Amino acid sequence: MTAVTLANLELDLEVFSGPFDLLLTLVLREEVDLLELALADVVLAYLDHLERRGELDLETATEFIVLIAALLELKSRLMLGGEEQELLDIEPEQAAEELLARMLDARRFRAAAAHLGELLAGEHGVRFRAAPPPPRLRRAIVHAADGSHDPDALGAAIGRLLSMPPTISVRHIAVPRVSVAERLAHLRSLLRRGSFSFDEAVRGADRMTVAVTLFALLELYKRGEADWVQQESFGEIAIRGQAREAPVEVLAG
Amino acid sequence: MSAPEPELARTVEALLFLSSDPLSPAELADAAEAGEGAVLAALAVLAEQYAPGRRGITLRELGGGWTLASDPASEDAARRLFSRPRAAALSPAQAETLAIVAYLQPISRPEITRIRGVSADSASATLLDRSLIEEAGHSRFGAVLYRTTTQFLKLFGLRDLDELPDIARWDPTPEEQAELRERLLRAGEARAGGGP
Amino acid sequence: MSAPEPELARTVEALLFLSSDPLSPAELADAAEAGEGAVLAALAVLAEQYAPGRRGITLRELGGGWTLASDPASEDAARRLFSRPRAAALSPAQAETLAIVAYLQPISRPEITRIRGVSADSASATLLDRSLIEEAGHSRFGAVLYRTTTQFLKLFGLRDLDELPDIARWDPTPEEQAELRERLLRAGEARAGGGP
Repeated sequence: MTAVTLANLELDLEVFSGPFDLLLTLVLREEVDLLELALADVVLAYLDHLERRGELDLETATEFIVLIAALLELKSRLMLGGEEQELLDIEPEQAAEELLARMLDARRFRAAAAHLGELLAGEHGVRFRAAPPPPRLRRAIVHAADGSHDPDALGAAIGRLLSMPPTISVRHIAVPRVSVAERLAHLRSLLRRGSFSFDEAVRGADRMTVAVTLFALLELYKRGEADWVQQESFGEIAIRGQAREAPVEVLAG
Repeated sequence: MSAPEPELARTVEALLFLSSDPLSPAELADAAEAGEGAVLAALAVLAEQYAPGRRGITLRELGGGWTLASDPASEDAARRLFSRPRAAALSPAQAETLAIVAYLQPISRPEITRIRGVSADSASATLLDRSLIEEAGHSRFGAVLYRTTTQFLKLFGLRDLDELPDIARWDPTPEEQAELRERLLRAGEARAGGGP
Repeated sequence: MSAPEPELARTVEALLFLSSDPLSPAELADAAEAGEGAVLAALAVLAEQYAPGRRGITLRELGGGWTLASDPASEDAARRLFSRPRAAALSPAQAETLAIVAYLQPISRPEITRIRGVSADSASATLLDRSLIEEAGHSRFGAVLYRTTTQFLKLFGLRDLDELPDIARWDPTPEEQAELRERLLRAGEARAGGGP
């Protein structure tokens, strides 16, 4: 059973040694500080464990990945939170519910994927004709479609193909075309007019500008000039001004 | 449904033969300059003639329309002739990504990644390349959205997306859920109390 | 000629349906693992079923081979079907492949594959089929080279290739000086190699 396998994953980390299940529980009860925990070491320990067992149990591996991803997300939220209570205050039950929701989603779609696999296998041997229409009919198609394609689609495709994988694109940061200072000024001018959503702040902006704007927002938060609320993942981020005296430290990322 | 017109059945058959995409009764009616009722009657006649096991070709309702397909019984001969397998099976990552898109479309790649817990980049690139999914605009954060294609419905033998079973069908029972929840909260305690 | 075998007639019918080119009795016999006499008997049965005027599809003998074709009587309907405006014409894979050929022509298929990071075979076959690209000789390593066609220019409303849009608008790193081909190859290889 998967539970046994994951529970048996023995960890020997700087801030914790014991089985994975225990670590999970302690994290959920806030008895081990997630911020102190090097999740990369947990992953390495898991990989060692797999190597020792000499076989890859996909069920367990998937479960592990889902759990570690959930821990990572909780951790990044804690790191961004900075200030003590508001965001840090995730009840153990709530955290457990989140992890549970993740695991259920993962299970559902794994089952749905298996179902799709069966459907595809059931269609084995069914082939479709892929012959082009006879030339005289093809001419009719051609005639109807002159000028119907947008050349910009080709330029955009080249743009996509020119993009380097993320690791190499660090160069973008070295040669920023958008400065944090500039985005700070932009956000402050919006703040002077009241509250606004992140969408409004980056309307029509390219991806780089969106990223830099987010940095600028974090900076404003750190300085106590702005606060934000996001009700749900991928939901709208509402930003409002905040009158506070002492600047709050943000943990180094 | 109107009485079958042999002439129209022949025209519909020719159109189905020529088109590589499934054709809806409305599209057939437009092209044949006939009423949709008459087209449905013609399709019923053809469905009878192409009933499974009668010919080397079958008539199927797939991907929102009607299409002709080979009878699976001829697969061995087809593989020898074309030396190309029909369609490669999906890897587990591809199948999972496809299932997520099929059930939650339109959905962005970051959301797929969030559900899977691992990157979906390479799986979604392969699915795009095999025309099983396609782009469907952008989310408000600029992420590309994906949806499934007619090709997906065709290859998986589905008339439309409604034919996919309710996702709740695979939910664990309330007891199993309670047990999982319990495990998440109590694993440590059980461990501490229960020996090695 | 042997006595007709219904099973074999169905297999032959399926093979003729799937193949876009005429098939000779010898090819059919090989694929169906049957004798040529039996295949000829099966073809005779099919010729009877597909006699002109009986169906929307006809069986024709062309240059020593057999092929299925749509009945000429349905030609007007077929023309109406194909001349309706088609939405979402190019898949992302096809758009990428076409863009690579348009901007870098002449270019070989292996190079297209290196830039895309995935095989471009099916996309380039479709583009060839739709007369958007064509062969343009061979590279010095013997690979087929591709270029775009006049048809391509017409479809995209371009007078000539100089009218292709300036890619600077979509360039993630416009400050980069290297030649476009070299940059695309580098990016493609980085993607294919995967990150750390």
